[in-house]
Amino acid sequence: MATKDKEWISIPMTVDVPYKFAAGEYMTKCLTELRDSGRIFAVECPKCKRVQLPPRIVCAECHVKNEKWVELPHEGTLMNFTIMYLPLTDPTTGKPHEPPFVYGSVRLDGATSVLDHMVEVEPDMDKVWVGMRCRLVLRPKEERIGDLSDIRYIEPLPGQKKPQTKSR
Amino acid sequence: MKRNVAIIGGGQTCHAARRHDVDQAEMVNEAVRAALKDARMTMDEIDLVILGNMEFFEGVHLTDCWLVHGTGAYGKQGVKITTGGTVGATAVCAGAHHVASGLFDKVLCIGFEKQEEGDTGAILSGVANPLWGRSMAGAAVGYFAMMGSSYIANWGATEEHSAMVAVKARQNARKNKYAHLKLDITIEDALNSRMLAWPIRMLDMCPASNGACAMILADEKTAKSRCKKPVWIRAMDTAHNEQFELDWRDVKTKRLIFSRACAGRLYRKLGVDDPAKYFDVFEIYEPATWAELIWYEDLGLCGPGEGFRLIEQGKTNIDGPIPVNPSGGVLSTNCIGASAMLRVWEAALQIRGDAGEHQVPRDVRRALTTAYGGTNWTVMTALSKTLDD
Amino acid sequence: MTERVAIVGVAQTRFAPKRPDVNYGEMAYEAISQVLKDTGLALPGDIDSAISCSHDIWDGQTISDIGITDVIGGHLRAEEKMAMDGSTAVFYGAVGILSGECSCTLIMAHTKMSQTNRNIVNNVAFDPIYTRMLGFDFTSAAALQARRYMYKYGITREDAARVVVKNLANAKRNPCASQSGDLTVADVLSSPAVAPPLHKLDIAPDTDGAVAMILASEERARKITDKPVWILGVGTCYDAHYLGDRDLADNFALERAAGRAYAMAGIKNPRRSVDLAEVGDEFSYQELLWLEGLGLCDRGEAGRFTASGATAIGGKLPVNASGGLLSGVPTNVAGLNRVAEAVLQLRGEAGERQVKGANIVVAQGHTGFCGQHQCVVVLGN
Amino acid sequence: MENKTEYKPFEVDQHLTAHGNYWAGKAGSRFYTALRDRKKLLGSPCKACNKVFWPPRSICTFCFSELKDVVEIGPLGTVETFTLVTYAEPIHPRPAPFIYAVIRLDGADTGMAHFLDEVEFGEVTIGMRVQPVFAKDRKGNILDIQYFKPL
Repeated sequence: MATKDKEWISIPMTVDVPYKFAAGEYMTKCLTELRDSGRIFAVECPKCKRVQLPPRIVCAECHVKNEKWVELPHEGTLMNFTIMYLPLTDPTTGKPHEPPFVYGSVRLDGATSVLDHMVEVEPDMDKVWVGMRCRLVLRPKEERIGDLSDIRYIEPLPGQKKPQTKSR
Repeated sequence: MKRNVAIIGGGQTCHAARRHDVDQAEMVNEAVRAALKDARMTMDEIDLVILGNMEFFEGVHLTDCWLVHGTGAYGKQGVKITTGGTVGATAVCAGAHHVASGLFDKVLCIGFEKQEEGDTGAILSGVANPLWGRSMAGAAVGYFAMMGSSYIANWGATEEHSAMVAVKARQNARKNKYAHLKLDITIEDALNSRMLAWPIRMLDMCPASNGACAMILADEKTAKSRCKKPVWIRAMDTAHNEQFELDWRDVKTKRLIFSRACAGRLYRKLGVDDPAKYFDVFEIYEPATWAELIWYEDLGLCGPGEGFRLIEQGKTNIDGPIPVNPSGGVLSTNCIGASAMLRVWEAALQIRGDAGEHQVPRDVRRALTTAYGGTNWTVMTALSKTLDD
Repeated sequence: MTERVAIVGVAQTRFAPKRPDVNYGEMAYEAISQVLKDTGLALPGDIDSAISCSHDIWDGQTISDIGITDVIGGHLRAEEKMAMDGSTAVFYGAVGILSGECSCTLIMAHTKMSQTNRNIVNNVAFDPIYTRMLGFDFTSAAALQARRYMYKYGITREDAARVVVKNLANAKRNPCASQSGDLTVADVLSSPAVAPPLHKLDIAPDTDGAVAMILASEERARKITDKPVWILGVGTCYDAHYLGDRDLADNFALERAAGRAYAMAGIKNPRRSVDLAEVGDEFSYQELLWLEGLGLCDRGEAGRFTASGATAIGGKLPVNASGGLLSGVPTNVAGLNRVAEAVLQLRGEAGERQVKGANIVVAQGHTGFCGQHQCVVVLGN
Repeated sequence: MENKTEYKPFEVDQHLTAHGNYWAGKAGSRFYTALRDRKKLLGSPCKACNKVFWPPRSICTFCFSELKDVVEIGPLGTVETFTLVTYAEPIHPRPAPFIYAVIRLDGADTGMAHFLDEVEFGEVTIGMRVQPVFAKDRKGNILDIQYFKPL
């Protein structure tokens, strides 16, 4: 280990690599529709019928090509959540999301997959629960760029109360 | 496997948050020399070198080509493997394949990470798909948080149970001279540590460590003639998991998930009915406390929803009936590229009876190790003291 | 080898300067689905392990095999990634089958060079303490190697240019090639200087593409195909890292890797045994240098050997009948494609670029600048 | 596909930016402190190989011996190979065109890759004798040598 009289030299260096990522056939439709029409498209496996979001070329379980598109509604059910106490920085914008905030996992009606996103609700365990009905809130069309962040957040449907029995 | 494969030596660095005194090659070399010394072998005798490391974590491309002086690979055959957090175990698995193939008799496997040199935050955000989730990245702790919250909601465990895991890991680490976080903490300390994402607190997570591990694998003839205490690799299995689906976070999922699929196959290969009885010690890859409880269940050490009872009853303590991570585990030391190899090496030390202060107080004949990485992948390795075990 | 390992199927995507229509997983699936179709094998079930070759930094994703788990059949099964040239996946795939742990392995290498900047990516392969800050990349390093090789052995730019002329003419016969043409030595010499002695046409272009391949044990292979291609020998070797650590004109690592592969294949005199070589001509002079390292001609003789026409299709020892990397094959995919081309030749399926009487083919791939890690695969039918 | 709409391939520009900090270690720290503080160049002698290596290292690449000593090498050296970089990249610390060379310092058996300047590219030859030009403000990295120039 280091001795006191010895100076250890370090060399700071930044690696900055530019990319132009191609979304590919499936994500191109998904992101273009999200941006232009605000519609959410998933794919359904011809074999196991799992409705997969984001859409992808192959059902990993069946190893068959996905060819059927399914439009998903903007409403769904909160399947899981956490209260984040760490600032979450969007690396594509550099803007932080100030903690604490609720971060959750929603299953849009008809989907097999879940979608993780911010939940626009007070970070209070009594105000959020598994099974809560919610909906996606999109950015206005002119602000959308074709990214998951075009969904601004998930918000609870109005008029719900946390069930008294312990949520599952 | 066509030939039996034994671990005939190994070594590791003293893992730490800071290693300003060494460059990457010097750090790797410490582990390599320790392994050679342990195996009473010189570098000249090694036929092939396998390096496991995540290139992006230190911001170095083709690490294996740079570090040839540290690894001793110059002039030798060799390959580099990168499979995320599992890579250390994958390197051992690849090493076993090379020996079993009959083409190589003595193979050096190395795993390392010098996390302080890289930009862990930037690199972890790069794990997310660039078009689906990278803009939200930084939420990796959110994955484990949701795993924990699912565990609490479904099984009725409390934060105290995860705190027990946090304490066990760090107290075990105090007995392991190579471990990074040797903390004399209590359950209260764990429960009072900073909340990161409910229910994950600071002490529920693994640290960022610098360190290396190296192991030498050999065929049966070499092992028996050269090594007093060879440890045999009896079975290996790998299961990856699809890119976008997160079923594994839901403890009640009915779908077959990576960990259960992998354990099921491994047990079938060995004819294991009751893993808690079959194996004498477990070294598992638990990046977060809740993951350890879920491993208990996925490995079949107890029934679904009973994992937290095992820790509550002290069954997985060093001196318990099902010792898990006597080394202190990943919660105490996480040099990513080495972490999964450290599980295998620590299990081998237990079988040899060479684990020192953290030696399990019983005759250890069989051990099981797991790895964890990527979008929920694992590599499992089963070791034994003799070929009859 | 007491047991034999066969290659039972290969598939290549079309190689193109840019594939904006697919992400890397979809591009990989083009090759994977084709090789499954050709062999009649299915995922899951028929394949028991998968190996991919790519690099996080090229893919722009940390742990980038995440993006191919689904398409390569890795869900709940084994998938191992080698961050090296694709030739090493053949080496490791063969080892896995010989170990008895696998009987049928799917191998795939992919890279989209168009999505980033090769010089920035490759700069990160230089050690961060002594060299990286100076701004080196693989082209400037290769230029240092080229000049040293030319100086030491009297090789000329014309000698290297003949490699380009030959390979781009061969590429006209290869429907997968990204570029081809009827060039003259003068065209190559007068192309813009990039890092002298390397000019634009001396350098393999940026290319997108993927190659997939299936390896099987002898027992499985017999059931899958009546045209198995056998892996007769494999060998690898690491060289030193720092540019000044070795005489860049020397072939230490390749000579060792080739010696190991030939010994395993039982080849005593490669010049007599080898019918065709597919080598990693990432830069024109490298085809010459590697030919010498493979023992296919004397040190310093590769220029004259090429000028004599010996390495043309129909020559004494055709080299890169496919057009090689100079016709456009992505980095990392390069070595796997050398093996794939060897397989097509040995099966007699190389179409217009078929070399008559090809029974033993040597394929060479390298990782890192100036060939730091070398891998040699000897194949036969 | 049910929906036959043709979509223009969707592409996104992103960067992966990672700020690293590399520790030079035992051999490297000695090299850089000597370069920064005393403008001296050090190499590692290997007794088993009977050679002196640049860059200095703690392990002999060629025979795996542990190397603990350092010796002064250079500052004069000989060009072993060279090239002219004609293109510009953000990774370059100086504007193109510039010359790279591998220079074997006197007393060393391996070469140092660095810049060559104060000479026309057409005049550079293998075997040319060169000397380092040290930076005035030295920070403990390889750019403490600005470049080499002909004697």
